[in-house]
Amino acid sequence: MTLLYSLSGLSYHIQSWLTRLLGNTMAVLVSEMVIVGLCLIGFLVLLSFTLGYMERRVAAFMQLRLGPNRVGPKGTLQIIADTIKLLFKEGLTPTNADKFMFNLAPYIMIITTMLVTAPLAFARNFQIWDLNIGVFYVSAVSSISVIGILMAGWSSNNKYSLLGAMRSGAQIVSYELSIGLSLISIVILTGSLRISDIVMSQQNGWWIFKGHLPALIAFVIFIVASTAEINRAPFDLAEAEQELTAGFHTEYAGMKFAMFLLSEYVNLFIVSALAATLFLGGWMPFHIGSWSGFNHVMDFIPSSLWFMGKTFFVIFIIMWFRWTFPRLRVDQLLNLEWKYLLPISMLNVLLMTLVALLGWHG
Amino acid sequence: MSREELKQRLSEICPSVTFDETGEFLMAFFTPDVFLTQMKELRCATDLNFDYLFCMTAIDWKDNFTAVYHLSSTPFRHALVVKVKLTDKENPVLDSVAGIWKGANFLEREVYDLMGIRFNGHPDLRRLILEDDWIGHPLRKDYADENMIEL
Amino acid sequence: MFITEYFKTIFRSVKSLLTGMRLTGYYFTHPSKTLTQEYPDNRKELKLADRFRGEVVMPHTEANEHRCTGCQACELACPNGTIKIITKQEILPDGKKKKRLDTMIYNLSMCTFCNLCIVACPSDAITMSQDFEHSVLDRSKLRKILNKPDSKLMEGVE
Amino acid sequence: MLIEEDYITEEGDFVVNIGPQHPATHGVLHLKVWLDGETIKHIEPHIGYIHRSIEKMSESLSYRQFIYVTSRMDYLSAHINNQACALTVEKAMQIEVPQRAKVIRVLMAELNRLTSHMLWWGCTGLDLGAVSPFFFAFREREIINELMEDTCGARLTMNYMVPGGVMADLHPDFQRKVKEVIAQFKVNIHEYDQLLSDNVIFQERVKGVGYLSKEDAISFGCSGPTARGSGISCDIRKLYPYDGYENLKFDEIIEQGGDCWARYKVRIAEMHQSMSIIDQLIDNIPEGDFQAKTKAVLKLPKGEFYQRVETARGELGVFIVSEGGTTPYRIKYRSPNFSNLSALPTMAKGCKIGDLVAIMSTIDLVIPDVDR
Amino acid sequence: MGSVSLILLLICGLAFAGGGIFLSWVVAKTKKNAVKGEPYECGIPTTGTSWIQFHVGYYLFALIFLVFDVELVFLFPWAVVVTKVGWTALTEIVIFMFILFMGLLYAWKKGALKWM
Repeated sequence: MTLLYSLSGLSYHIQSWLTRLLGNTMAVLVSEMVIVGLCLIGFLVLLSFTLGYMERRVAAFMQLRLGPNRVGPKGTLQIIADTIKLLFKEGLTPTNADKFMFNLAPYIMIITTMLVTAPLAFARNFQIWDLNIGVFYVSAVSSISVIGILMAGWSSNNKYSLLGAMRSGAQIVSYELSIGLSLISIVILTGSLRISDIVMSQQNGWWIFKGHLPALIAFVIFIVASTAEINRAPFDLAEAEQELTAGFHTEYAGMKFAMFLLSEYVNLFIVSALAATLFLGGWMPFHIGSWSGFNHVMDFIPSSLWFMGKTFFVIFIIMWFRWTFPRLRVDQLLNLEWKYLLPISMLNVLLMTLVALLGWHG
Repeated sequence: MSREELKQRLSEICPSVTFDETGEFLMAFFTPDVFLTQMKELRCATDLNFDYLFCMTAIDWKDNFTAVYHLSSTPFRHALVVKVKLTDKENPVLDSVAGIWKGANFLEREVYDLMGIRFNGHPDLRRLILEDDWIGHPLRKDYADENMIEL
Repeated sequence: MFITEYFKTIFRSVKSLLTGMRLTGYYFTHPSKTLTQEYPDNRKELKLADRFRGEVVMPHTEANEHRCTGCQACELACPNGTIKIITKQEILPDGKKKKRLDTMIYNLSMCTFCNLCIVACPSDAITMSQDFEHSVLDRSKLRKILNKPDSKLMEGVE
Repeated sequence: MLIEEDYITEEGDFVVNIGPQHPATHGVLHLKVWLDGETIKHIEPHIGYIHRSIEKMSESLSYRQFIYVTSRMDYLSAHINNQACALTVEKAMQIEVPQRAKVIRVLMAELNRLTSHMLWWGCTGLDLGAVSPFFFAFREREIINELMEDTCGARLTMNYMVPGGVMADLHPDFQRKVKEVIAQFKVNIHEYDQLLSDNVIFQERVKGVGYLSKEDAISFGCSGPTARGSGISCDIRKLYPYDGYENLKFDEIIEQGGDCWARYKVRIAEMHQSMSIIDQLIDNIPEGDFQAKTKAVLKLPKGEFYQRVETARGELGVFIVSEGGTTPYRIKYRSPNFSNLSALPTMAKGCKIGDLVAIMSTIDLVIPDVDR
Repeated sequence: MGSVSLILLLICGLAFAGGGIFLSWVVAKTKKNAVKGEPYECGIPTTGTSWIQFHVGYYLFALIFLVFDVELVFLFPWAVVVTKVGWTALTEIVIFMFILFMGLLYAWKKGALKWM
């Protein structure tokens, strides 16, 4: 009771202090923001835990193994144990490193990741900021992460890191184009860059079904390019364990390393969520034409579940890639982009324009 | 080429050669002074064509070092063991065959490292297996190390 | 033609990638194919081969008798000096002196489990056990004395 | 005449050390790599990190004892190493090995070759970034290892060969289990193709990479799949048969490509050949002794003896110089990996770092065998 | 929530990364020595500096990327209005893309897309 009392007393004191300081409206806004921020951080941490656990389990099942199964029920707490372990690790900085840049890089990674979450539509009417250039915003902000990687690799004063960072620079920069072009092919259909508009336009069918062949091609290209964009196998050349030991984050340890890991998983979630939003209808339930009974049942499932389900489906596909394919070589990686994905996606944009102008996308 | 033909041919190349036929292969004893030219002849002569140096080692006899080259020819499938006796126990020196068989590069470095035979004309004669500042050559019979354990 | 070749390459590549994904997908959906053995939990079911070379042991009968005559054949056969046999002089009832085993020291930390000592033993006094959990916190515990205290040579073994 | 000039470090050269603690070197091998961007200008292998002086050690071990040490050289084909030593002693002492022992030896050696190639396949996938093949490769390997455990008592360093035969008779279940595992493997080997061989990324990674010309392969003294991938016929089982290989029907696999892909194909085809050898023998194990009668203390006559066998990685030669005593006067192991490694700088020159990993995994290096 | 949310997210990111690293700094035992400060190169001391002039191949890609990224920036507003403008928009973009595509082919032919 005393604790409860003191807590409410504390919050009352903070409330009154804020009101005195900022005035009534601003005080409410600030406290609201703190609550939202805490929720967001909690969500992202939970998300990366889930993805970490999921990745290990998926990998294990594909490799005839069981995966983590000791800590907690079915091994679910394993990832938390790992986080605690990382927390107690010494955060070393190499003697000859550029210390400022070295320590700044993890922040850049995390902040970029956080910023990209802004326009995502997690559920019906649930969006942090529904800005009118949502798609463009995502593609612009997400490419900041390459700066974080380059900073990390360059400042470490380690040859593996440098090679990894340079590879990742060329890679992310290149695959950005394909992602942009496949985003554009959906934008042509919707005529809007706003995420909520894109979701609403899929009310009577998802773009992957409505958009005919070009949408399918755009979807495939988007998945492939975004796998490369977030440095995941088979495009994990920046890390390339067998070649560069750990690539750009060779010198990072403890929590700083955890930040890179976390941002990788959150980025995975973001690109999957984007793919789900653009091609698979976001939080829109699955409807089939005039089967109203079926459609009603589908509507009954909450929109957030729809969104999460689709996102995790795409995440699973990307994980499936990782645990099946060998890694590409750096020149093949760039070949794939410049000689295959880019020309095809350019053509695809034209095809999509044709579809849109002929009005086939109904 | 049969063993007799081989003996005949070798005597042409090197008049001073002596043979030992106790083993599985024909063993020919060469002398160190014209060793390199004779080895080149073994490699380059079209009817001999010993292109495959499959084993090279050295033996520390009490009074000399013997370098042993196991040669065979991939087209003709005949084999020969070339032996060279180095009587200078203090500072054994032999010509390098690394220019004839590329694989000899590593093999000679190993022999130099463990047996202490120097090879003249080797492109990169350094210790291969042990550290650069190791003292002595372990495969010699008189090698002694205070940390060595007798079994 | 360049263009057809271009698209053929794409088609072939995608097909080969999908074949691989089908395989991993198959195993993902068939968890019964999992091969993991959960080791410390399956100690009971864990069955090692009869000939598994765990460590050298000297079997004793219930009457605390062993078969080792102290002939040192195993000590000679061992390539690493793992076994050390200390003998003592024993006076037999008929007054004769006879060499007998006093202690057989077996240093597990040096053993390579090559089985040569077992083969060498003329009286089958030692054998390999199936025990494989050898880890100890103190290295000196790996030095074992194989014959039990006050054990005797079995009757009839020479 | 043929040797390239020694590479001299220039100002501003980008020198990267790969190994000794690196995921792709399969042991403690240290490669000093001169880079130009990502392209390899020169490689200098530094070896000796696990040199255990096996040759010096063997000089103080008796002819029964020295066999076990050789398991520790190329630990993935321990049986075949042991077989080589046993054969040398038998050749020197002119021991007649019973027919049953010969067949058991060949069976064991081929099973060992299978496990070795399986591990190699898994590691090749792992090196190129695909983790799953590693686990698929271990599926059958584990069964064969358990089968070895049944008969020999150990899984990896078996020490099953003795001069004059084998140490113990086969386990009663041996034939049944071998047939089971071979039948299973014949089904599962298609998964190898699905997962790696047919995969476009894998093919791109290995085709035309790490070229070793036929002349270079001979000159470097390469052997085994590394040399056969360059088109050289060097299978000791065919050329200088031992232990009854002359009575068996199998093909020597030769590819002309000289690149990683050729070496890969040689090894995959060799697995099929090993299975066919096992098929031929498993139902025809003759009755009889598994060991010839030998004296308790072996003494080799004075002289020099050389015996070669085909291990999973190439030609292993055992060269014993005997003075007539109970221990060898000088012993030399001509290890296949040593010669194959010396060809690595030639193969990798002008390749990318990613290719270096592919080359090393298709040479299938076992570092303890290089260092001895 | 509008553009304020960006500031919120920025602060969130800072707080999260900073909090985590700070917490680790507080709880983790730090013991520095000279060897720990060395860069990791498989246990061998590094030769020379890692901060060297890097091969030009890396920058060629950045240059080509720049060309195409500008294209992308043009395409976004175009894509929004294309259905309203109609066939004119398509013709224009076909010409635009054709020129770019020629650029790509030129770079391809010149070997700029080859990784050095």
